[in-house]
Amino acid sequence: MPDVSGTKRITDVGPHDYHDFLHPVIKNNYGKWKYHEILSTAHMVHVSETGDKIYSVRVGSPRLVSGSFIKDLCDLADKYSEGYLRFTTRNNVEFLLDKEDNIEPLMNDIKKLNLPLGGIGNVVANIVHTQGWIHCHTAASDASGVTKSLMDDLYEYYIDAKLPAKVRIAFACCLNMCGAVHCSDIAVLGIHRRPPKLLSDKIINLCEIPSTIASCPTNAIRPDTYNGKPSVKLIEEACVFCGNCFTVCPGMPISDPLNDGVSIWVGGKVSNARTKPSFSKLAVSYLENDPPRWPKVVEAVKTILDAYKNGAEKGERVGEWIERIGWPKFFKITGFKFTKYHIDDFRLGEATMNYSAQVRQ
Amino acid sequence: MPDVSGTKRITDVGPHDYHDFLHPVIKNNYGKWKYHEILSTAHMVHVSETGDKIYSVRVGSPRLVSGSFIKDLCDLADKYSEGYLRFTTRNNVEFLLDKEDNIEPLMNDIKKLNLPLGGIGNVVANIVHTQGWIHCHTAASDASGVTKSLMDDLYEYYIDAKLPAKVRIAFACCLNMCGAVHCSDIAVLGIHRRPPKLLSDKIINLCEIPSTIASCPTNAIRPDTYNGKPSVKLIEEACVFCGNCFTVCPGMPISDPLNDGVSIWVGGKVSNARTKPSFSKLAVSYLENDPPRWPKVVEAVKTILDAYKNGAEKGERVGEWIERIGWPKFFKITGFKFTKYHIDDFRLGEATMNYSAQVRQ
Amino acid sequence: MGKKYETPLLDELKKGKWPSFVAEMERAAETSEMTGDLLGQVEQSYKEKMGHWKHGGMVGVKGYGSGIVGRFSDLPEKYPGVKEFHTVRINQPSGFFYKSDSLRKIVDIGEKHASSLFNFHGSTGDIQILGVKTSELETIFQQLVSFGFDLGGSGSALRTPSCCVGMARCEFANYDAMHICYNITQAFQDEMHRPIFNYKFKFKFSGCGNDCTASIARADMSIIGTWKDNIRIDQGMVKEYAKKMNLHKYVTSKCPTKCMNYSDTGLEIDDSNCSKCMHCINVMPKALRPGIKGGATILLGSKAPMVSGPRLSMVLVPFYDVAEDAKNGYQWFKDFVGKIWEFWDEYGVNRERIGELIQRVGIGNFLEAIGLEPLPEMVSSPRGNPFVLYEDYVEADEGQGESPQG
Amino acid sequence: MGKKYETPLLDELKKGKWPSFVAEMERAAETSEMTGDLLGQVEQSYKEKMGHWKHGGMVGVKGYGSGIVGRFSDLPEKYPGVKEFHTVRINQPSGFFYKSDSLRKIVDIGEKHASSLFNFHGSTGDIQILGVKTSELETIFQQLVSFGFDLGGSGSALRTPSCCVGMARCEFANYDAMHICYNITQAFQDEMHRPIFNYKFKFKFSGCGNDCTASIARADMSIIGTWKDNIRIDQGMVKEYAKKMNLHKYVTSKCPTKCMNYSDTGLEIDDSNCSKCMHCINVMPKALRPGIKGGATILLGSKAPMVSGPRLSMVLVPFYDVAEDAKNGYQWFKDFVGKIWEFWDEYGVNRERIGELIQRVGIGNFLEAIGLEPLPEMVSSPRGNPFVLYEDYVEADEGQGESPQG
Ligand code: SRM
Ligand code: SRM
Ligand code: SRM
Ligand code: SRM
Ligand code: SF4
Ligand code: SF4
Ligand code: SF4
Ligand code: SF4
Ligand code: SF4
Ligand code: SF4
Ligand code: SF4
Ligand code: SF4
Repeated sequence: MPDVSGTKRITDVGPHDYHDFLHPVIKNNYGKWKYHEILSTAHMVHVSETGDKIYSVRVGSPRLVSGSFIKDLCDLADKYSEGYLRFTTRNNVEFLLDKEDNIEPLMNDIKKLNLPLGGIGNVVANIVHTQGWIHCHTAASDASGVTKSLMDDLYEYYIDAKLPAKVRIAFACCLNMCGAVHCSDIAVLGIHRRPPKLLSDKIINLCEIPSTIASCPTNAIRPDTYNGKPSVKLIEEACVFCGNCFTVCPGMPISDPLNDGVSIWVGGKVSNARTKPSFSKLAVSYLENDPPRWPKVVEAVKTILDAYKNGAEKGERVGEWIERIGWPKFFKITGFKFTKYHIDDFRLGEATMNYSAQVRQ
Repeated sequence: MPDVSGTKRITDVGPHDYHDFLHPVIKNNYGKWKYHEILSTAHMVHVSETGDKIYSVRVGSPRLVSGSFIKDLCDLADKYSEGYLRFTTRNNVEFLLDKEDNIEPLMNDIKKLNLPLGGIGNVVANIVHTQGWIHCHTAASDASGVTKSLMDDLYEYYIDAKLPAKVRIAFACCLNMCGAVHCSDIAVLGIHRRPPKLLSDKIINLCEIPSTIASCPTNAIRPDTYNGKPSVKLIEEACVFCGNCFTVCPGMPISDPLNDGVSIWVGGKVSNARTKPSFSKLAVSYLENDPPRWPKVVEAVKTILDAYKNGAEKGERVGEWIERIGWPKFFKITGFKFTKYHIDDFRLGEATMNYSAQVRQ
Repeated sequence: MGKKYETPLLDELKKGKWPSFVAEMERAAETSEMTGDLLGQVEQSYKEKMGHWKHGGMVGVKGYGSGIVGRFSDLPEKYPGVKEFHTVRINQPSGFFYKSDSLRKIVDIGEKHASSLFNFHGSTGDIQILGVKTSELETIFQQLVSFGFDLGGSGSALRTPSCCVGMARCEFANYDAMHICYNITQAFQDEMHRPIFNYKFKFKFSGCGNDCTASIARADMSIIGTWKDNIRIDQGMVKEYAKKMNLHKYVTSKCPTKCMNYSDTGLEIDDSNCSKCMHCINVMPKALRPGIKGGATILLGSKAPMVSGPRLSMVLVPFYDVAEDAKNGYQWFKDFVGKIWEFWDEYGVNRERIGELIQRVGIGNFLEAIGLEPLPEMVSSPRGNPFVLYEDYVEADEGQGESPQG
Repeated sequence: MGKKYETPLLDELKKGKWPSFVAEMERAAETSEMTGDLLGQVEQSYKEKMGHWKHGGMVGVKGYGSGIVGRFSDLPEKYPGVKEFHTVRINQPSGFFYKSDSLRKIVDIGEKHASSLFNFHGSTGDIQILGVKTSELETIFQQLVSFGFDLGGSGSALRTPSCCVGMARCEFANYDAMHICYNITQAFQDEMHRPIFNYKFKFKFSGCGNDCTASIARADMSIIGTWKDNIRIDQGMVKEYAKKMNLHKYVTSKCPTKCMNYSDTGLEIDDSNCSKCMHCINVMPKALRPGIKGGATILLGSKAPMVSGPRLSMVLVPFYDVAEDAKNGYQWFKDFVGKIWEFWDEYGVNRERIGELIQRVGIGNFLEAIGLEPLPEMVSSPRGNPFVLYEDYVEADEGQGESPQG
């Protein structure tokens, strides 16, 4: 327990107690909620066993925001929800109101701030993304830029519920996948495609050789010596460009503007509803970085979304839809090329082959 | 092409041309069959687009038979089906009749021979089995004995269609699995449970050391020397008792009466109907050999069959039924113990874990 | 010849309703002394709970490296009749069809020159004559050939191909499984009789997805019937079935692709989404039939567990137009198999089945080597991990620029 | 402070309807010169298509090994404001709930002592203040603590736990996710702030199978709500839903265990077969509710792809009675986690996540070590290969008998 007497530097107080941040209606009805109703893509009501109601108004955010942005939100909260608000796990903002009458004025004020109202129900949810060139050293692409380009184009899908089910898009700027890219309906992933450089002077001085060797998923890094000191060599043909060696060893930079770019993944999900959680699967193996607006990435995502919108049945997530129509048809209608890169040859890859004569002809 | 002129020893004539063995009705309606109707578990009719009909009368066989047995069949074929008959892929006998009137007399004669009439439709199909102690050197159990004990007990299920769907049982006397044990509704598998002995004198003289080492699925066999000659040593803790080393090297016998026995597997299937083909899964990890009638094995199979019969819906194969009710319930209703042996820790084992919160409580 | 040994344990297996192999052995023992000794040895196995056969042993007939499985007792003094007790594997006719005269001839051979014991059939498909002495092999072989039978496969060779009853007696057959099986077996006599492969190789031909030869589980190459066009529907008969059963519960809701719909207006199938699983046709064989543009899916790689675990075959060629190729003596198929065997020959190691090899070298590389395009039909889903081995990258004029990370 | 650099590329990203991070950076640049330089560096990245941050760098506040992510520009001369541009991770409150006064205080800190740029929130859950110089760290930390906020995790430590909105605003919550998340975070402050693990360890708490924290994909331990008793059905409301939609098509036929049946007499559920997937409840929230005996399933091991491919969490404890354990300060849970960490500590290697370790040593061994019974709930199906490592065998009095194979 931290010593808070003042004689000692205070540490380990832990997160702020959330009870201080709960709207009175929420406090009183904690654990008693009975049902909810989605009133629009921007607001819903939760009704308690006690009859109490709480309205949530949802607003989109770019996540990377200025202090002024947060203060704008605080002003609105003070005006309409007694200062109470929350963020969602996908970085939307939610105002929590007990007075139905406050909803419209709040929404009007939000519109004045040019913030998007939406994100509830069968929409393209806010994109979960990462740092990119803004802040991370291993980024193969920018995060905020791709996200912004996508959301500008998918705006109508955020504010209106036009889709068969909710579509979760995620972006990660490298294979570390700080966004939940590996289990998203649609995912955009920054990738390298050229083996790391070996800066041997750095390697021998800055890198722990055994960890560097162990960091490689394909065992492409082998022990070697350089100037009489332990170093590493690279089997280039085995490198899958993951960048993990660079994470461990600054002497192996992998960024390369000519070859970096993104790949696109589809059909993952996290929820246990109906079908089990599943990984996103490779759709487009490479698209070059074309900042500032990554038009090819936007087009590819749009292609998937359009095909999904036209083809899926109500309630079907992207992956469920593809499983129903079959992957061959998915590639056919999107026009994406199926290549040998799409065949999983890693660890459990064997488990993904078609071991059946169930084939659409 | 073989030289059949007589000046040279005739070889490579290949299998007998099947055309010589086709009933005239079959010849005339080859590829023209329109539908079939199952008339009883022992006979069915196939109707051609031409209106022709062929009746098949099915008879069970132990597969390991005497010449007299086959001659009995020939006599019946001569009497009722112009000499034409066939065997099925599961070793049943089928008489092919064009005259409906011949069916009853044929069946009566079959009954006189004490042969079982049945095997068509939702029955326990004839057990596919292997050689066992009758003829194979690596057998961990007998094949014909277990099969006979089972079929005696399951007789009613062969002659009557009492099950939700067809149940295919297979037996293999060792992990080579010469029966299709790995994809059967219920499978009985002969197993060893003690590491092979190392008869070093034999090993150095009779065995090719690299193949012996390569034969081990778990890398338990390591190079060694014995009397100055290349030999092998064994990491006993890594041995999974597969016997593959013995197949390659006579110096590593693995049979051990005290520890040999069988394991029981369920829920595999081969057909692509509805669900994809799938492996049989471990149900009972070990039952000792108790010849001549293996009562515990019979009981365990009976337990599965009873549970299946009571629980499955019409048309559900064993594996489909278990998937619907869940494996926890399968273990509960059968009383079989789920142990760590049931958790797959081999090659693609990771792919079989429950990566979801879908859990029956 | 009477009973040579007391066999109290085996005698127990003469009881019960299912035909008894012990009774069969005793019947065989009437014409073969060898089988009398077999009874004795097996009784001893039952007592001791272990087998009494020695490890392997190479035997064969002249010019053949396969077709015979050598077997020697480890108690030859005690049971001299089973000192040598080999198996002769005889290539069965397509579809396991016989006429009694041929069968009698085979039986005669087994009775005169062997133990009078047979397997109808072995798991791979052969007729097996059990209990043959080395000295009898050539005689048996000569006699078999004389009436048009030949040995099957064994060892590191092509194994006896087999097929389902197919078009001979099954309305579901999408291609002529018996014909191609016969043709291919004839074409590959050398590969079957003279083991030069890394290990065994099996073909099994099934006329439809029901896969009555279990090919997908136990053939290195599984050829399974399918069709390209629409399921033929007799709506009148569908209505008849609907009177007797809940079509929704037992038919449409079990369709793996959910491409069927049954309503008052009849049964509708979105054939473009049908994966030819056979289920609906199985349940209503009088109402539904596969399309008329039949062919087969070719799958590769299934096998028993050794060494790296059991395998099922995986899709390699989604649609093979068998009838078209038949016009040309199945030349495409033979060339295709040839390419695969070449690859196996070049890259496989001793005792490595084709399925294991492909997994070891990577499917992409295998496809490239045999000249097949990667297709989504080959996978149940594309890769889920990002470790992609992109094969080439762009190089700038590197002398000029800065190194990326400076 | 005006615009320091021309940023034509970034300017493009001020267009469009979605709120622009570039606009936000410009707003932040109004109060922070650092952010002006950030705009310049990022514009250069956009031009060159690559980042300009150096590799890593250790920085932190006294007594803490984590909570700060060090970041240094590789163009410090050109953009001096981003020479040091660290991130302070602040542990968010359970459920991401705030009152405006606290938020304003956090914003003040970021505006006065950093770049005025924030992430609300980071992927793990923290509030992130971006652009902090080493010299400002202690001040920021002291101020945060003064109003009851603390740093989150980073490095080889427990990472900031997070949870869904749960009982605070969701009728589906089966246990009090916010409470246990808070309690556990408080209890493990030391593990979070002083990295002594092999690698990172994450907890995520979701109140039901919808898993709104995506815990099954990105938490080493995923705690997902479930229930033991029956789904509560309001048959009247079910009928209402039935008027508006095809319950068969959209509800019962999508139930993964097919344990529902809807007919004129109402909706029936075989709850013993229900796997608590949430689907039916999601679709008819006014008619169906989870049971009242709530709790959680505990799953283990998910993570991003490095090194052996992406992982989802797998079931370890089918039912954890959270409410019962809450009475005792979650002592069972803490002990349980302790056992897992002990095992990880003993057997794990550097940079090995728990999921990878378990797979490496074998699940059976792991279960034995932490004292859990193997359960069929843990697997989607039992093993399909016969390579079973039976752990002991019977030994006869071997001096006496013959060796088995003579
Ligand atoms: C606010 C939030 C929880 C929080 O603590 O912040 C939340 C809130 C609700 N979720 Fe969620 N979910 C939230 C993230 C998630 C996530 C996580 C994610 O997206 O990263 C998932 C898993 C996603 C996945 O499967 O890939 C998630 C899967 C669901 C599902 C299952 C959907 C499905 O059919 O697969 C439901 C049920 C439904 O929508 O019918 C659900 C239902 C709900 C309900 C209706 C629950 C309720 O009764 O209050 C809430 C409103 C739904 C809506 O937004 O349409 N929530 N929900 C999160 C809002 C994120 C956002 O701003 O968009
Ligand atoms: C005669 C035989 C083919 C042959 O060339 O010998 C055969 C014949 C028929 N099979 Fe088969 N199947 C035969 C072995 C198989 C096998 C292989 C095996 O068992 O080792 C399978 C795959 C088994 C598996 O999935 O594990 C097989 C899976 C089927 C199925 C799919 C069943 C399912 O729902 O999964 C059908 C369709 C059906 O029964 O509705 C089928 C249907 C049929 C039909 C109805 C086809 C027809 O129209 O003629 C035939 C009679 C069925 C019956 O016996 O009830 N046949 N059938 C084989 C008889 C074996 C026996 O003596 O018992
Ligand atoms: C006779 C037969 C079993 C039977 O009772 O029917 C049989 C018997 C033997 N098999 Fe088999 N296999 C027989 C079909 C199979 C099948 C099933 C099939 O072909 O459809 C399989 C599983 C499918 C496969 O090929 O993987 C099979 C997988 C094996 C294996 C494991 C191969 C592998 O790659 O894992 C071995 C081990 C080996 O090759 O060394 C094996 C080895 C053997 C040997 C040769 C063991 C030996 O080294 O002596 C057995 C000779 C026994 C004997 O006493 O004659 N047998 N064997 C079957 C052949 C009869 C025939 O020609 O018709
Ligand atoms: C800030 C954040 C991304 C974001 O924009 O939100 C982030 C940023 C970094 N992550 Fe992450 N990770 C962040 C959440 C995640 C998540 C998602 C999650 O926690 O739910 C994951 C996937 C789940 C997982 O843990 O596996 C994630 C998987 C990784 C990995 C891969 C770990 C692995 O075992 O495969 C690394 C590599 C490493 O640890 O060296 C990594 C490493 C990094 C580093 C520290 C890279 C580095 O060495 O500098 C990044 C620092 C970037 C920066 O500029 O600050 N980050 N990282 C997230 C943390 C904010 C927060 O505390 O709230
Ligand atoms: S995904 Fe990679 S580049 Fe992006 S923030 Fe995470 S570690 Fe950095
Ligand atoms: S980038 Fe990845 S695959 Fe390539 S050498 Fe480095 S660690 Fe290995
Ligand atoms: S399963 Fe094993 S013991 Fe039985 S016949 Fe085949 S190789 Fe011999
Ligand atoms: S029995 Fe199998 S696992 Fe054991 S040593 Fe021999 S080959 Fe290896
Ligand atoms: S596989 Fe198909 S075609 Fe062949 S016998 Fe079976 S059902 Fe008929
Ligand atoms: S054959 Fe199978 S996939 Fe095709 S319609 Fe019938 S049930 Fe559906
Ligand atoms: S996980 Fe379940 S309890 Fe938590 S917010 Fe989502 S729906 Fe509600
Ligand atoms: S919660 Fe899921 S499994 Fe349970 S009844 Fe509803 S749909 Fe079926």
